[in-house]
Amino acid sequence: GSKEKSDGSDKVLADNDISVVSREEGSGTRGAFIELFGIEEKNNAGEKIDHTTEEASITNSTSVMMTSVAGDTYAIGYVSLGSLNDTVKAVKIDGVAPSKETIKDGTYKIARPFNIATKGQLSAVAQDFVNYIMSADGQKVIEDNGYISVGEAPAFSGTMPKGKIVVAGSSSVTPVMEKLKEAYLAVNQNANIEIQQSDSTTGMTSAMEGICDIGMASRDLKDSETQGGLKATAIAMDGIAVIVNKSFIVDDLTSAQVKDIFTGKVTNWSEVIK
Amino acid sequence: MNRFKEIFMKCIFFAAACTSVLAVALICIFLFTNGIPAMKQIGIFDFLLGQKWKPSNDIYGIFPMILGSIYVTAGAIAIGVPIGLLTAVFMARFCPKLIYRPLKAATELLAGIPSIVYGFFGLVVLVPFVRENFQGNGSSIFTASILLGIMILPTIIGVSESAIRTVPEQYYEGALALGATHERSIFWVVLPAARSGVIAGVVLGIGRAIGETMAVMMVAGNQARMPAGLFKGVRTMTTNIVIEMGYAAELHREALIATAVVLFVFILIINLSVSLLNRRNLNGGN
Amino acid sequence: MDKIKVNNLDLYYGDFKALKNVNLALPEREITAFIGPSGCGKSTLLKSLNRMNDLIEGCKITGEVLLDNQDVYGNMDINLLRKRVGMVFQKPNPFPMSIYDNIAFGPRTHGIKSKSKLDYIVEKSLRDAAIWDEVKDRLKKSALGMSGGQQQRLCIARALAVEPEVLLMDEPTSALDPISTSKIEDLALELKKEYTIIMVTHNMQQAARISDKTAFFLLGEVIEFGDTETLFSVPKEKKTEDYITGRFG
Amino acid sequence: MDKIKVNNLDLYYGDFKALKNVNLALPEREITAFIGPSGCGKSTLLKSLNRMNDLIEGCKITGEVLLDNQDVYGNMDINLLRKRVGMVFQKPNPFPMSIYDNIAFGPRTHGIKSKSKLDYIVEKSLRDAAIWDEVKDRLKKSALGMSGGQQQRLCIARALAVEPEVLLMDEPTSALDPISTSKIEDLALELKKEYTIIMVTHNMQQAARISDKTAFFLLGEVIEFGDTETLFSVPKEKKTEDYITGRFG
Amino acid sequence: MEAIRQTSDPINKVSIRAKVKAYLRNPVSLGLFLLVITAAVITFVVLIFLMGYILIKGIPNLNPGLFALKYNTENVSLVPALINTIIMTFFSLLIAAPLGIFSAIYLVEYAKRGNRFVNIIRVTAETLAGIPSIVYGLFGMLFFVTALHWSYSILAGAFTLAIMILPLIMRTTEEALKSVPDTFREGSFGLGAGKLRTVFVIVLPTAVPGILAGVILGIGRIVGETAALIYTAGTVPDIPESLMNSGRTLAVHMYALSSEGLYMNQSYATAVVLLIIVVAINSLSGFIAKRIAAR
Ligand SMILES: Nc1ncnc2c1ncn2[C@@H]1O[C@H](COP(=O)(O)OP(=O)(O)OP(=O)(O)O)[C@@H](O)[C@H]1O
Ligand SMILES: Nc1ncnc2c1ncn2[C@@H]1O[C@H](COP(=O)(O)OP(=O)(O)OP(=O)(O)O)[C@@H](O)[C@H]1O
Ligand SMILES: [Mg+2]
Ligand SMILES: [Mg+2]
Ligand SMILES: O=P([O-])([O-])[O-]
Repeated sequence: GSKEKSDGSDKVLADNDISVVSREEGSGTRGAFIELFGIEEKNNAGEKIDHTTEEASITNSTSVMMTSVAGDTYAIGYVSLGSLNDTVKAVKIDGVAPSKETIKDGTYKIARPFNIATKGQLSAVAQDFVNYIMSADGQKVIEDNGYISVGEAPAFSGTMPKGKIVVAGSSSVTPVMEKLKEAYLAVNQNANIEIQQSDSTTGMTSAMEGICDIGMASRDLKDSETQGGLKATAIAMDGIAVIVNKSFIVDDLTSAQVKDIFTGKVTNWSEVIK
Repeated sequence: MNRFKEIFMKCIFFAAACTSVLAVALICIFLFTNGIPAMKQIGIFDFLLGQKWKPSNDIYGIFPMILGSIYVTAGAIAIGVPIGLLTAVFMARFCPKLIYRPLKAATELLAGIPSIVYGFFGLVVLVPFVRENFQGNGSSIFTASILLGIMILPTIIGVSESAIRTVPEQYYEGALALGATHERSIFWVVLPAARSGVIAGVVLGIGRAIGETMAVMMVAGNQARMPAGLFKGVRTMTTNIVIEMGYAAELHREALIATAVVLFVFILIINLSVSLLNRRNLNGGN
Repeated sequence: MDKIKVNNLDLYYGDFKALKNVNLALPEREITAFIGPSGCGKSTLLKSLNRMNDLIEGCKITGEVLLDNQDVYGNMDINLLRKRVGMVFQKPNPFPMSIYDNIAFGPRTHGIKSKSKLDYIVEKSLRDAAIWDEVKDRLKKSALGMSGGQQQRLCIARALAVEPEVLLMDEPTSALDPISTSKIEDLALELKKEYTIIMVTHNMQQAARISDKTAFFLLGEVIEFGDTETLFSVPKEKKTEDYITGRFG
Repeated sequence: MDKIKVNNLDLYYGDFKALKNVNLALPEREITAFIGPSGCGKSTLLKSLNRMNDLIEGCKITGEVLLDNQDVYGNMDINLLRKRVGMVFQKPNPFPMSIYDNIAFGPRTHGIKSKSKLDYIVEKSLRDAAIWDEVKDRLKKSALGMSGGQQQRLCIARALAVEPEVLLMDEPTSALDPISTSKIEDLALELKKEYTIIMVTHNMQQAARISDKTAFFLLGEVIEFGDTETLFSVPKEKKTEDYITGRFG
Repeated sequence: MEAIRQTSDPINKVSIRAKVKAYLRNPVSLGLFLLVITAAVITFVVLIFLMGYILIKGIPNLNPGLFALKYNTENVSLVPALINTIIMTFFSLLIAAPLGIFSAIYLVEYAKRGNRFVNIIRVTAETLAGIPSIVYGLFGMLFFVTALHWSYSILAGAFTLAIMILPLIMRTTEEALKSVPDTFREGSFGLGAGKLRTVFVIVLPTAVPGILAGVILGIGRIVGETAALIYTAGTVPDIPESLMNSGRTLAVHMYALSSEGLYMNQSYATAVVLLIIVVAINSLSGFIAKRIAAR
């Protein structure tokens, strides 16, 4: 159900081409988005086909996504819930607004995991840090920053080991990892944590090559990466919000409408807002 | 002793010259060892001429991106080269002394602004401008060309200006004494005399245009389909690499590096033709 | 009639006064020679006549220069002035282009486009400057590959190609052998039938040989100006006499 | 004794043969003049004597040049050769630095560091080149701001500052006034007591005045070489006679 | 008479009216003049726009927290990044400038003109200049970080950037050297100076302005670079203890702040500081170059 208004100005406003903005192929955000909205479908041969419209503008950065939508009245896109701010407007999907609560209780379905990947035996301090992340304390930090914790866990009881940990990878995971780092350093001053923000693939490669202790990925691991000896752990869930321009009339879309928009089945807002 | 120093330093200079060759060689090896196998696996023709790029389905055709690079680069050249050259001429031979220092500092500053700043500038200023005054949603070949054209200005201005400045004053005086105007003396005598340096500046500028990504990425739309018009989005080879490298793995990643190989060859061809053209011109003049 | 008149001309390079109250009347269709020791301001005065000094930072001129009684520093189009008052520099300065293009540059500047006309002008100018035979087979080659003397003659040819009314020559034969020199001198004598020529020279014999009037400069001042014959035979000033008899300094 | 011997020298610029089988023996402590029309190869031969032609792409030399019976193109250190055989160019070419540094460049190159020694050399060289008085107050100013003649004398001073054994001068006085010229000529006569001087000139009077030997060039060939007096009074060759009497060409 | 001359104005001043008249007589020149002016105006309007954009977005967001000594997610201080930028610029130039200048010296002064080798180097250098920086980044990561075991470090970043700007410095220096008149070289050789002395004392000082143009462009690329550094120098927002430690430059800092859209305002503020730094580094190098040339 889209918002209906009687006066004609909205009709005029609606009679414009939709500027669809999407993420790049391979992006964790896009992967989750197309899967959960059914934009990705299996064909007869059983291969998954991504039906995102070719006309969609592509960006590989959350901030560009938000700036694009914030600057274009007729744009629509999607971002990680943790990054959402008031420059854009998150629409309700099937009447449910995205939030930690709605995701947790399962009414808002669009979410994906944040992973960390490790290879072999971790150093004492790295293991301690991972333990902290997975503990109630760590998960609280995650919740405090707009992400969704992964289940209940006992409180942290650290051994305060000494040493340096290098964490590298996904830029989506980095902000929350920085918060985790600061919280952990508050309980264990002996540790020294270095966070390298790049991208999921570099994080996984670095972990495999031994350049870092912990890799961060906002997507699932590829076969070659698990074969490379990496073990993935989901540390948080991240909701995905569908966003439109703040001044635009739409507040609410059905998942079918989102699918139609992103597959290019409808290209004009007037077809959405009847 | 002196002789030894001479020979020693000559070796140092030679070694330095070889370093750049070495750097090129290393980068080539890196590119080719990673890229060529992927090209083979995909099939050279499918790769170069394929019109579809769907990594999630293992379809890797970069023809749209090749065209995209050509269009955007051509657009950037069409905008940046004339403006850059003319500005260089202005800086070297027209600029009042009083405003020269600030202007010079400003163009040099232009060179140090990070691409992302250009990118956001493009996104916040240019894209809406194009959307409202032309057509489409603003992210387009046209917008990318303008932004890139701006970004290559410092290179072209900086190198060309110093080339123009080094032309001996006597050429200019000689032309003036024949009754030529300031402009004619500069454009018909001084500028041709500075040709080699000016071409170097333009080539480096073009290099910058081809190699630039961050900013283009923000305003070009990046649709991996055949270019559909001046005011439609487009994806270049460089943006293709940057945009997907972060999540790519396996064949996808290699295909991106293979894109870099194609880019490399692409630039090589441009540079070779410029240098051939340059040589032909020189021979004509001699 | 006087083609060029210089009245009360002072010229400063910054604080340095390079010309001091110069007054000269240069007759039409005659050759005037400027002589004087190095650094006395001959080139400077020459350049003031077609305003080439305008290019020099900090150069200040006061006084008056008249060409055909028109104020050169007044309302006159500066480019037209320089077309009318051509110049050959002390150091040969061919453009870094082909010999042909060097000569054709001037005519092209002044609007001549026809190939045949240009060909004609190029050949005539080169012949007049006594260099045609040496370069006729390599007109399309770069002018920078020529010997010093050849370059100088090329520059003379280039100046002739725009058909000026006045020709300023700054030691045009200093780099030339006697034969080319005498060819240039003959040319000057030939040209003076139609043109006014002003020539800086260090060669007193040359001044005596071809000029009608001579001006003798010293430290920025015109010490003596008059008929060449008189000046060389019965100089009025002691300084002039000392200079031309080589007893100077 | 012969300071420099040139045997069977051929020189090509690419395909163009600029010197043809040149044979000369230039005596020590004498002044040899090279005369000949423009483009005949005088500068070219001069440059071959201290290997300045090495810099020119496509220049090929066959034959032999001996300095004190040592092969110049053999094992000799080229920089030492050029220190021993100094050169003043046809076009003055001061470096873009101060007058002082221009002169001091050579001595510094050859290891003189003491300030007082350099001061002494600079002053002496400038005095010898008859330019000291004009520049003594602006030694720290750029050399590029000088008049043509001043620049040329500066270059002569610069060459003298390294105290060469042989001094090659390519029309050193072509840009000079008679007074500076005669000073340079006097200098040359003075220097020849200790140095060997080879001078290209277009001024036949000059050649007659100061040189002991004269070589006459035509189209890359030495037409006649001998005592200056003999060559100017009773030339052996018809061509020489034609040239020196001005009947040539 | 004397008095009149004393007071008379200089006559060699060209009045605007005379200029306009002259232009009207030469339409081609007028056209060219207008083109040049238009281009210059476009360039500077764009510049003002850009700078205005940065300043307007950035200045309101400047706050003391940004200048705290240590970075944390609350203050997102840019001080460490600023120091890293200076370190990175210094070391990249330290590697690239001598290499680039020496290569150019070899190409112009030593190699025979028209030599194959020279042409190969020139074309490859220009080709390198067109390689996207992410490829340099990946290469640097593979070579310096992984193969040489330097890990993410300032050193790996500096070397990667050095390779990246090498072509720029090399080509501009080459052109600058080529434009030094041969008469200077001849004069020097004629005095018995060796090649080395000629190059260092006569040729290089004359070429300084041209070389400086290249170096300044190089500085611009170093300061503005992100992609190549993310994969080599890493993104640690602290002051490194040694060259073997990771550290982010201001541009990387901006990228990191902006990429998830969490700290856009601080990112713009950082851009303002970056502008100032670029001006400072450029003036400093101009100053140094002047000193070298004057020597
Ligand atoms: N651009 C300039 N700036 C400052 N001083 C100058 C400039 N040009 C010439 N001078 C000085 O003005 C004086 C006159 O110079 P000018 O070139 O007219 O001499 P000249 O008589 O032509 O000498 P020469 O015969 O050596 O060419 C000289 O002392 C010279 O140093
Ligand atoms: N670098 C060069 N490349 C090709 N040809 C050259 C070169 N230098 C000189 N020549 C040619 O060689 C011939 C001799 O030149 P050179 O400079 O020795 O003449 P010159 O006798 O010194 O004449 P001038 O008295 O005019 O200086 C000329 O025909 C000239 O064109
Ligand atoms: Mg003069
Ligand atoms: Mg000569
Ligand atoms: O797709 P990302 O959100 O991990 O950048």
